[in-house]
Amino acid sequence: METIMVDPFWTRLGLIVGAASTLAMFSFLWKENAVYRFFEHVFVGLGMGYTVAVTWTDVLKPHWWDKRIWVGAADELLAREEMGLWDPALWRGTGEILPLWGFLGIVGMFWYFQLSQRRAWLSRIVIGILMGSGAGLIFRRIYGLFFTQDGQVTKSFLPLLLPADSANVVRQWDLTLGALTACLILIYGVFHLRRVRQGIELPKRIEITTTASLCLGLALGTFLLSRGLVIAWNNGLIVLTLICVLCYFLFWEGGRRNRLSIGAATLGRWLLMISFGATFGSTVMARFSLLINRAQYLLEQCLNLS
Amino acid sequence: MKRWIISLFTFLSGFFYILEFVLPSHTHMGKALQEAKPHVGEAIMVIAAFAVGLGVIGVCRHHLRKLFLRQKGWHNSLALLLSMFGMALFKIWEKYDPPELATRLHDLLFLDLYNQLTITVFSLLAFYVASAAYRAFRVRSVDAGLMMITALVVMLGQIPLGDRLAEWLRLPWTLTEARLWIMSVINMAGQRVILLGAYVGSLAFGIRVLLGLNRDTILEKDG
Amino acid sequence: MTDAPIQVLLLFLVLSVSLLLFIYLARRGQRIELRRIAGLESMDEAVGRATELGRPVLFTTGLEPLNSVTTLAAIAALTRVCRVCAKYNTRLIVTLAEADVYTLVKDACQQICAEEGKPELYREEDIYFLSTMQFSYASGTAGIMQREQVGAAFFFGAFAAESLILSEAGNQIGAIQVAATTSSYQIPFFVASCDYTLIGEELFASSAYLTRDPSQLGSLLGQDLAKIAILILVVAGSTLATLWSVLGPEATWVEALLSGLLGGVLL
Amino acid sequence: MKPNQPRWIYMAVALSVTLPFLAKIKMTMPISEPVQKAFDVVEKLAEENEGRERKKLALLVADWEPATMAEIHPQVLALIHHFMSRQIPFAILGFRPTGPGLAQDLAHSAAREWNAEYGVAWCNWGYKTQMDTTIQAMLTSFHTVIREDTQGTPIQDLPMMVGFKDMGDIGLVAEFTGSSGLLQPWVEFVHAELRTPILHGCTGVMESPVYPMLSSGQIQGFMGGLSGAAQYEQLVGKLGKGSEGMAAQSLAHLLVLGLILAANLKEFAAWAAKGTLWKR
Repeated sequence: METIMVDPFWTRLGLIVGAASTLAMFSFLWKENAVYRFFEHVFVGLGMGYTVAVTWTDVLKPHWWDKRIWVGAADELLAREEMGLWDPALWRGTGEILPLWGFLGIVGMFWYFQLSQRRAWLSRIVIGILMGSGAGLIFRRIYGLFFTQDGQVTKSFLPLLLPADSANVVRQWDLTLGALTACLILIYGVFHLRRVRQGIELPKRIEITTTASLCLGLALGTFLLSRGLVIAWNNGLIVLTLICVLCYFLFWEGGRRNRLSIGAATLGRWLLMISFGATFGSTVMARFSLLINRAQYLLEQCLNLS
Repeated sequence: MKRWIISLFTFLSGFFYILEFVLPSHTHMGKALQEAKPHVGEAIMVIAAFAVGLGVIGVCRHHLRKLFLRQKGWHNSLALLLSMFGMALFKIWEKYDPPELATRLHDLLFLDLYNQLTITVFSLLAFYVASAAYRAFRVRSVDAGLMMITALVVMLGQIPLGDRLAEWLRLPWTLTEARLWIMSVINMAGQRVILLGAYVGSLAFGIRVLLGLNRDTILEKDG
Repeated sequence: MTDAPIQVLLLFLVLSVSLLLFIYLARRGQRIELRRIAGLESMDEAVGRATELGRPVLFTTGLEPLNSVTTLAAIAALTRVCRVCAKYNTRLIVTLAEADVYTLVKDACQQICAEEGKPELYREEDIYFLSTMQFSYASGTAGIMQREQVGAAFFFGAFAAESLILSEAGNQIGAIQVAATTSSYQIPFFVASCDYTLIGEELFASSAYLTRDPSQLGSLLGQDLAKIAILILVVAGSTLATLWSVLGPEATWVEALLSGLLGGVLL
Repeated sequence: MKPNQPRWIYMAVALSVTLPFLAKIKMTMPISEPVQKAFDVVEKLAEENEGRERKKLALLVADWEPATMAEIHPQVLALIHHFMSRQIPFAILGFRPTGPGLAQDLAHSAAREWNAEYGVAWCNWGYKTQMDTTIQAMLTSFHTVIREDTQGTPIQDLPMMVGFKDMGDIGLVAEFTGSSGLLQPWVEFVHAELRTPILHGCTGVMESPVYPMLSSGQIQGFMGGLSGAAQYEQLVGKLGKGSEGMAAQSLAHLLVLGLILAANLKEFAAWAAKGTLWKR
């Protein structure tokens, strides 16, 4: 297939057609008008036409129509095919029509029974075959995605304590530890301030637990450092998020009876919100890149301002 | 009786793939299934390809009726039908070494008209994001607050200006690093659970489909 | 062909059998209680508030046709809203994007109004089939919300980029908005602009809760069991990995346990 | 029937997108780790092909629709330039009807520049339906599924495909898409079985669900949205649409952030005035 030379007439015609359709669609911003509806119908028609044509040329023709006439002995041909020497001429000779071709054609026609009211159930057979094959593959897909050597569940087994010399410890250390200890001190400080300002006497239990947990945290940190171990904060955060968000997505009423699981589920929903914040941020970029492409197209190519 | 035939076909096509996955390949049965898999795969591919005609028939029926009855907007329907058959003709013709004019018209229809139309329709969204940003996005709860703060960091981390801002504020990390940390720690774990939930859901739905345990709304209506 | 290790096949066997067991129990009438789904209470509260203000309620089921699980779950929620509207004598407007969903919803609403003893409340012209084209459907729905000044808006089902247009129109007229979708790309926009959002599988949980369909309830419990199994695996795996990195590579018993956990595919 | 929309916000958006082009600012982005890993995977395949007489193919999976063309085309063009500059032969395959046609157009424009010849440097296997069963069939017997290219010439007659036996001869799968669920089958079937490195390019919307597979190593490289394209263009050294767009992208981001902050501050002020922030 030789590459066609760039012909100025056709490129200019293409740009005019492209610019006209772009401006027609932008008119939708102002008000839904007849021009927009006209181009929207053309848009649907072109899409449908392209899909039908490509489905015929790339799937139905080579895999069904070309295999209808079969020459000579079946096994000899299959052997040739196994060696990867598939030759269209052999397929298109004379001889009896391949039985599989006829059967496939008939089964393929079952789709169109959906249009008739009485025999619509026949089309459910073909839908069943597709849904069944999809459902049958679900076990292999879950194994391939979650339980292989670098699968999602296998790679969620993250060590929470790392030997101090391992390479990427420093990076994790300053990025998350700073944030975490700051939050701890902040919460304790606010808690303490409020109590002093209101002059209320907190029950001894809360007083002890907060101070004890803070001291325990610092003691654990120094002990681990001395043993040449470091807390892997990133892995810890990942495992914590996995557990809390999994708790959030449990629906059985039994799972929500004790306070620990309710707390985990609430924390799970907050951590989920942080991941949706990340999706929100990157989605805004995607929306604008489309408009920026339009600006590039109109300014540089149509009005060649570049 | 109808329901039984449908369930049989669904079960067979699914059980083939389950058996092929479970049986180790050195067993006799496992090897036979493995040999049959490419041909079954090709057959399913062809059957799925036949479905494309359904969409065309539905569209043609609707718009041809609008055309013959001269209902309002029949010219739009005419435009739709013409562009559909024109596009299909040029695309199929392209495979049989067409004259230069046909390739030109195909490129004009596909590359210039169809692509520009589609991009522009979706580029309208940038306007809607902006107007929604001003009029709809409110911090109305803890959830929305957490989400907005993260979105702020992620968006600033995506653009070069973000790093200038980080230097100016003398933050220990650049915003691109903070964005990558949010993306690859908390967002990674959250999306991993969503992915897990989706696959566990499709596992449950798959088992119900294979054993026909689903309440089939369409069939029940005329079943 | 890498054959799957026996542990993974066993896990699949246990999960599948337990799923079928739960469905069988649910069919035999075993009562299955689901946790409180906040979105469902806010649904009733939203309709109540709209009735106080005397403004109609809008429900839309997204882009996908009837064969999608998400649309079926959305229709289950629609039947609940329709019943509450009939009880409070509030006008319900439904906008749809698919013809087959339109026919099903029309019959369902008519039947529910009759069941609630108010057949005259069902108005055929309040159920719109706008267009299968994404943006015509979205701007049509937004226009109707603007014109009818709806008091509450429900966006249940599969949505794509047009979720913005809908939720922004609702915000403009000060309507209470409750959204539920499985497309996790649109959840952030719904969370930012709606009063309450059901996330991903909560839509299916609410559909099972509303329809009490035994196979959905049983399947929900089966999925819960699978998630708890994965949770236990993650906790066990992480502690073993921590032990291994603390005790160093010479602790072979930890390595044996870890590789035994998932059939020799680890680390 | 359109709701009353604020025309001044639309004008602000239009300006924020057009001004940077008139001012001709071309911004360069710092290279982020996923894009660098993508570049290294392709370099590794190039070095591996050096010593081999029969080169391993790269498979360019085109699963995008025209709607997401704006973000995907700069990525694919940068990758095709990289393939052609390192003489890595690549084949185009797609599971969305419009994908292969668009990829063909991109390969043509790049081929003109590197005068690469169809059938030697690249070929187009076209569109196939029903992705998961088709990939399963390709894994066991490749020639049953891929019989001829889009021009109808049988696969064995293409010079780059001579002696191509099965999927093991594919050294890299580069999957580009704007919709969900089209990347997973390549990870679950091809990577799980043959350990083929996988490179992924997608629109900004699809970026966050990719990170679990990136951090677990199932995907070796990743380009997200326009900024991913801009970074890869810098690495390949052919600045194109990705870098040009970054200036406008930055301005647009600031506009959206400003609008969000302004709206919430307005609401916050209203709350301070009458103390009813969340009651409507």
